[in-house]
Amino acid sequence: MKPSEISSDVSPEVLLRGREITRRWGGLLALSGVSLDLARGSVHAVIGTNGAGKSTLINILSGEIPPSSGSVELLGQEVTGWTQPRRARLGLGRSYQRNTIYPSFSVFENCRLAAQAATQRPWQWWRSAQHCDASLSAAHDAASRAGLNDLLDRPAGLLSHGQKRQLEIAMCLATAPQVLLLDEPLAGMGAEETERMLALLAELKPGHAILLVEHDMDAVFRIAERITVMVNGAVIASDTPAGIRSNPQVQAAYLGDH
Amino acid sequence: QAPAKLKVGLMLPYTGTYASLGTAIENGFKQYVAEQGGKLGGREIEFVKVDDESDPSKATDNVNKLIKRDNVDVLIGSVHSGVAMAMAKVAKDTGTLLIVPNAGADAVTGAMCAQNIFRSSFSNWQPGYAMGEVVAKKGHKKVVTITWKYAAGDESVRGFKEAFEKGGGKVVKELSVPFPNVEFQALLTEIAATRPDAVYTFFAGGGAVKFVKDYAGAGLKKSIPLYGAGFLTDGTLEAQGLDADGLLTTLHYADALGTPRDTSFRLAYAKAYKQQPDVYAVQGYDAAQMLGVGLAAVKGDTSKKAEFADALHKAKIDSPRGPFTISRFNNPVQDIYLRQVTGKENKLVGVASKALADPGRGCRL
Amino acid sequence: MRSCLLTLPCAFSHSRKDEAFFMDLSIFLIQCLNALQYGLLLFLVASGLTLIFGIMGVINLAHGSFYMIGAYMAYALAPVVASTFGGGFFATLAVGVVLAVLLGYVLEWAFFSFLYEREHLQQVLMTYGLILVFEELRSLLVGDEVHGVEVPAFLAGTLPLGELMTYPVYRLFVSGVCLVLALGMYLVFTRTRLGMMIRAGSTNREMVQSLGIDIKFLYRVVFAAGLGVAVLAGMVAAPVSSVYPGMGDSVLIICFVIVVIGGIGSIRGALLAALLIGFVDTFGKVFLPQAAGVLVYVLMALILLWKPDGLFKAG
Amino acid sequence: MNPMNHSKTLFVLLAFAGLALYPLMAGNYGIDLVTKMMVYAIFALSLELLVGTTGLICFGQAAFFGIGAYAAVLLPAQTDAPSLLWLLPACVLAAAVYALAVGALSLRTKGAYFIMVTLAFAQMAYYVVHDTPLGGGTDGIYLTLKPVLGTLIDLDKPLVLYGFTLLMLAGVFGFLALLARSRFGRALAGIRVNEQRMRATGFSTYPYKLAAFVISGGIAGLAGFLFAVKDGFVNPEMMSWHLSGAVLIMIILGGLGHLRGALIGAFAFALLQEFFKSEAVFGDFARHWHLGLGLSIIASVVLLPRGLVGLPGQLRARLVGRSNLQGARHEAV
Amino acid sequence: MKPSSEFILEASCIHAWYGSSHVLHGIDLAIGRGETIGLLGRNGMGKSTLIRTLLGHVTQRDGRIILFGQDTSRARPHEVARLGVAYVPEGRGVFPNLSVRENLIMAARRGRDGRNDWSYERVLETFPRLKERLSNLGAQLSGGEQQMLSIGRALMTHPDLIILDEATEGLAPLIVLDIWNVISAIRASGIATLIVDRDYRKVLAQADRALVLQKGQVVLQGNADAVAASPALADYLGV
Ligand SMILES: Nc1ncnc2c1ncn2[C@@H]1O[C@H](COP(=O)(O)OP(=O)(O)OP(=O)(O)O)[C@@H](O)[C@H]1O
Ligand SMILES: Nc1ncnc2c1ncn2[C@@H]1O[C@H](COP(=O)(O)OP(=O)(O)OP(=O)(O)O)[C@@H](O)[C@H]1O
Ligand SMILES: [Mg+2]
Ligand SMILES: [Mg+2]
Repeated sequence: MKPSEISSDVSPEVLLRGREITRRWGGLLALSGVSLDLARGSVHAVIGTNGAGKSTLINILSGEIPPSSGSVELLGQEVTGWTQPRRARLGLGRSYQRNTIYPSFSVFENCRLAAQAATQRPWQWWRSAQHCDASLSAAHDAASRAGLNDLLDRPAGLLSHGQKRQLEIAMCLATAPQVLLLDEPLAGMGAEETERMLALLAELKPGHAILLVEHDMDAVFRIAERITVMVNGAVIASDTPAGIRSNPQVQAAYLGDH
Repeated sequence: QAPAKLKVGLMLPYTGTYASLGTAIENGFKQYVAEQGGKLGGREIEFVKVDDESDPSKATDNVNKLIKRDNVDVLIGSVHSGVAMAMAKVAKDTGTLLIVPNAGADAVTGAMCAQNIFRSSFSNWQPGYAMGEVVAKKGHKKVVTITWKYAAGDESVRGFKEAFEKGGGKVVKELSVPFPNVEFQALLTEIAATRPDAVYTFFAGGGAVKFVKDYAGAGLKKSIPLYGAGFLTDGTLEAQGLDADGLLTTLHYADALGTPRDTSFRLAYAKAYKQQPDVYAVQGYDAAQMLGVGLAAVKGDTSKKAEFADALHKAKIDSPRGPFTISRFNNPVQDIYLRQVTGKENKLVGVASKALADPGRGCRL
Repeated sequence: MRSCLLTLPCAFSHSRKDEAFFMDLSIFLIQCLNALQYGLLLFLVASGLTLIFGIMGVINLAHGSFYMIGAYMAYALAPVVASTFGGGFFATLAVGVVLAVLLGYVLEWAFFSFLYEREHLQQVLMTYGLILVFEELRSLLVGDEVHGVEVPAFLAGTLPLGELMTYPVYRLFVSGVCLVLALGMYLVFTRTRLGMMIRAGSTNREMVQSLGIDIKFLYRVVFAAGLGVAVLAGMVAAPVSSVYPGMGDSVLIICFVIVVIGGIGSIRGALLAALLIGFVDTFGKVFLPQAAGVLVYVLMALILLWKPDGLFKAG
Repeated sequence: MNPMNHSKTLFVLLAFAGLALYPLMAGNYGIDLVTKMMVYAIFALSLELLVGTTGLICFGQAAFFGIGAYAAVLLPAQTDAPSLLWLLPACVLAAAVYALAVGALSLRTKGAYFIMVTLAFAQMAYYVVHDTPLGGGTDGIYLTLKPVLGTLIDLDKPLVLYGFTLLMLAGVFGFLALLARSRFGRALAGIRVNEQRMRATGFSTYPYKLAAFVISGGIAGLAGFLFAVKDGFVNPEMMSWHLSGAVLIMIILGGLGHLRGALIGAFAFALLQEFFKSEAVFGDFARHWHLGLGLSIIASVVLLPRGLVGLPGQLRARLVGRSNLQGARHEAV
Repeated sequence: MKPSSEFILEASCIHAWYGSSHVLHGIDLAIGRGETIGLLGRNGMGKSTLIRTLLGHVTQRDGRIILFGQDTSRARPHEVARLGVAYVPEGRGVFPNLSVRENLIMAARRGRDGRNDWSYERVLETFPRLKERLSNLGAQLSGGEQQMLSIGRALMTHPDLIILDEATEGLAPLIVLDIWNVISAIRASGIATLIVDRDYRKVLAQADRALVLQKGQVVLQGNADAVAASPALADYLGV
């Protein structure tokens, strides 16, 4: 199959599927019965008011926290009971809304360590990690895609906020996931980096399934195939960008005059 | 020419809980040496000191420091039983002469005994056993014992039980507190609930102070007499205050024995060190005496172990506590006194057990 | 006693055992009182650590030394205060606490103020050094003997308890002090803005400063207060515990156990943990004497495996 | 490789060369002392793997040390000198097995809670030997016959023991150095810095931490074994929290995050004690050696923010000018 | 240029270092009373560093800072804040172990002129989402909720100058709109603002004046309209 055929397929391959996901925090219903499908070759944006439960959704899909009820299916397998690392190894990558990097490591080591997840071999205690070419090249690749080529030796903790955001994405890419869950990847990035990131997403789109949580509506409308809108833990609409833009309910609850 | 100096290694606690005991032992030892003009067995004495911190896990190193680095001829130490056990082991292996000036672990002159290991103090068994006889004679039938859960306490209680049950009594309950916990209230209540005729106890230092105070505070002192091994009230009376008044304890020493020997010792000690001597000072003093007796017999040659031991077995040590001999297991055969606390002093009441010798269980000599 | 406690109803069916039962019941109640009182005492001893470690986040191994300093102050200050101010138990307490606060202020300035930005374990090293120094200074200044501290005359009485026993009034006084202290600390840290600032400072010093709060000064004051409380605990507990070398060392671990079981930073938690330990220790000594030493640790392991953040999460 | 790394390697090589040559010029006591320091260095290295590398602050390391030591005494029959061949692995294994159990449970907790749970398990081990007759109770027990290997290696001889301990130290150091560079070691470092991210990228961190815990326990057991063989005496105090604390102090003093730190820390701590206890220098004041030790530890915290290993870097920075501490604190890999 | 007395903040020749790296190279900046200044530049150009230097958080600094007529060149951060400066840092700086309510009231104070218009109630009205979460800990909030909290907390100190570093990060468009309205309102009430925001168009539309930073130096500055119209702007921002 050629890439072009994938994207034009009428029923695209679903890589990640969440069914009726519900999550409570004490009395608060952070997610109530949210379902969504992520298909290969598409960007699926999830937008919604602050505290709508978007990050919670990503946390549940990636296995960071368990759902109160509902199920998750990844690459055709039922993974609801799986741990986060196991899901990650199967091909799920995520970025965090709040920087989650290794501050005392160099930028390159941040990426390399992420890439190492694919080839762990912990029992090879006598071989230097630097001799694993697969993870080295994956790390280089991810860093340059995220625009960090000039900063490879800089300790990550000393980066500026925006640079950390770039690193956050680079680390997600370094694991070479098939499914990407990106929590506000553009937040904190400047105009230039935003453009670069959008180009990167477009480049990744074929062959990957991408869930994009973002408040930058220009970006979302430019890149997403499908948009789901959440308010207070519930999906109020799920449609094409055009459909969402004209949905009065969404405008009232979230978009304003956008 | 004069013979080379005799190096005496003092391995005693100078820091931590037992620091004051270590100092008293050293003072006593030095006093005797000074009385002899700085010489024992014709050899001038030189001291090397090591702080053993009362830590058995460092004990072997500390002994080795004295033996291998400082090449001492004689080892003196220590207070803590575990430390003394480690010292005994090294002494046994290397054949270095060891005199234990306090630690009461039965094994030092029992299972661990050796020709070159002596003790100038007591075995834990001794005061306990003596008190067992006393309590039995007083007609008490039901006794509860209470101590810290560690070897010294167990051994003391075992000695007490042996004599007391031989005398027709019964130890109805053996209570213990984890070492070094000092919260006794629960067990005092337990004692009150059991209503024994008497209580036998083994505590020392801060634990002894607290136990005596709590026992009085709980009102038990009025109704259930308390007996103890002597350390209960030794070096602790000032802190215990009135609560200790009237307590009966057994030990190989008492504060005002009134013998000329003791009086002159006490005077000299008080003059030299500006404080009153206690049983620890006596034990240090006697350790020096024992060394002196042995050295005199071998003319200062510490390698003649058999002669050294022989001389001690035959000798009568003229101690401030009263004369004592050395058993063939190298432990003092001594009178154990019954003392009563009056006015912050352990006053002599009588002899609880005359010339009491430790059975030296497990010793193959 | 054991069998009847475990099968309480049995006592009711056999009326001739009633007397024994009431005797047992009264002993049981006395043990509960002992446990309660011991728990409160433990809280008192740990209270300074609750401030310095629990709330400020400084790993303070020297807490035991502060407590020891307090106890020795109770012993050494009393005659001095008596001769200069005409004495009095409370005057001694006041003088001691003032001295302690001054000491704490200076200590923080000299030894801790630069540690907050460093690796946390450096605090371990620093406070370990302080333990050694304090213990040795104690030995140089006051000597190595064991001392007792008199209970003030107006608290010296005892109350009858059961048939044989009496209960020292002073112990009740100690419990009272503890309750007042616990309540005071709780209110300050949860209800006042000062408390909020202090808690905020343990997570983000830069932001606290950006809000116009002099965090350095604030932390110096809290540290001083923590030391003041530790010393107060030492002084109040001294007549009960007596005063001896190495006494700080013996309370250090149990204090950490209390703060951690309770949930770091929670005063309610620390109080509950102290009471729990009081009960486990008291009844452990009675019912499981062979294992009494280890019970506290078993309790801690169980609690933390059950609730990995302690009984009360901070907040 | 940059010159920094060369100087580090050089330092380690020189240190080991020095230790190998040391017996030529030392007397009996010196050999004993350095043997002890090397045992502590092994012990410190075991904790460094947990604290410095993995970020797991274990406050119960003495338990593994003690179990290794007690195993060395309790396992062999008292009639024949036991063979090193089985006794050593058995002691290491005993400690590692306990570490497995402790780790499996305590790794459920984090931070200060982890510290206290490891303490709790160590105290349990402590009370088992303290309150039961199993190991001779509080008085401890003796190792009467020292282990041998053939006729050549008889650990009863101080010089042989010295050589053997040095070999073990070098072996442990080499093993840990390789481990730190390996993917396993890098993963441990990642866990220390940000466990959440490790999990998100696909590392199951629990088995990694558990493995580190077991390895560390085993190495501590090795140190305990050597200690028991050296002293011929074990006592419950070997498992007390004081020792767990002391070894933690050693590695912090040396400088966390570097194997050299553990080595330097163990030696420095012991040497400082020796120095302040020495009557030759301090006369009668030597009995207050805690004061000197305490003051020098405080001074080291004030002056050496990164421990003793950081000293050369600090001096260099001082020479170069503007101090670069802020940057230097981050290990650029 | 206006006479200096009208400036509440005058900084000249500001340099800053992190360790040995020299991040700011002689920056001049002045803020007038009630003025809104935009600070633009790509990632890592020194915007936040400039702000942190002005606030006294960067200790290795050089240059002269006059704030409300006082020399704060070497002042400590809390002294600067006490003069009437509030700060909404990038990454929010919410106290994770304090509840929402505590976060808000812990540092609240009246303005230097006794103003008390940003009451607790008004903040909660502005950010109704916070009202529902009052007893939650800071750590339990969503990213946007934390951002609201941070802004609300800053307002409750009643500053004369408020510095917003990426204050709209992670906020929903409607809320962003609200924030910009709040900023307008603040400006109207005579409070000066220094804004860093990734939406440079919005910044330029709101601000009176703007500065563009490049590698620690000011490369473009002037009235917002002029900056917006400058052909070089696109270059400096990389768009
Ligand atoms: N640990 C927690 N305990 C209690 N409540 C929580 C916890 N974590 C999140 N919440 C609440 O759950 C709700 C959903 O949070 P979530 O982070 O998913 O929002 P979001 O959609 O990502 O919002 P934003 O766009 O602001 O990031 C919020 O109201 C938040 O306060
Ligand atoms: N603590 C630090 N130590 C060393 N260098 C630092 C530190 N913080 C930031 N830097 C470096 O200083 C430069 C300026 O950083 P700053 O945070 O001021 O950038 P910024 O303009 O705010 O960028 P952003 O838009 O990404 O937030 C960057 O190159 C960054 O890598
Ligand atoms: Mg979110
Ligand atoms: Mg910035």
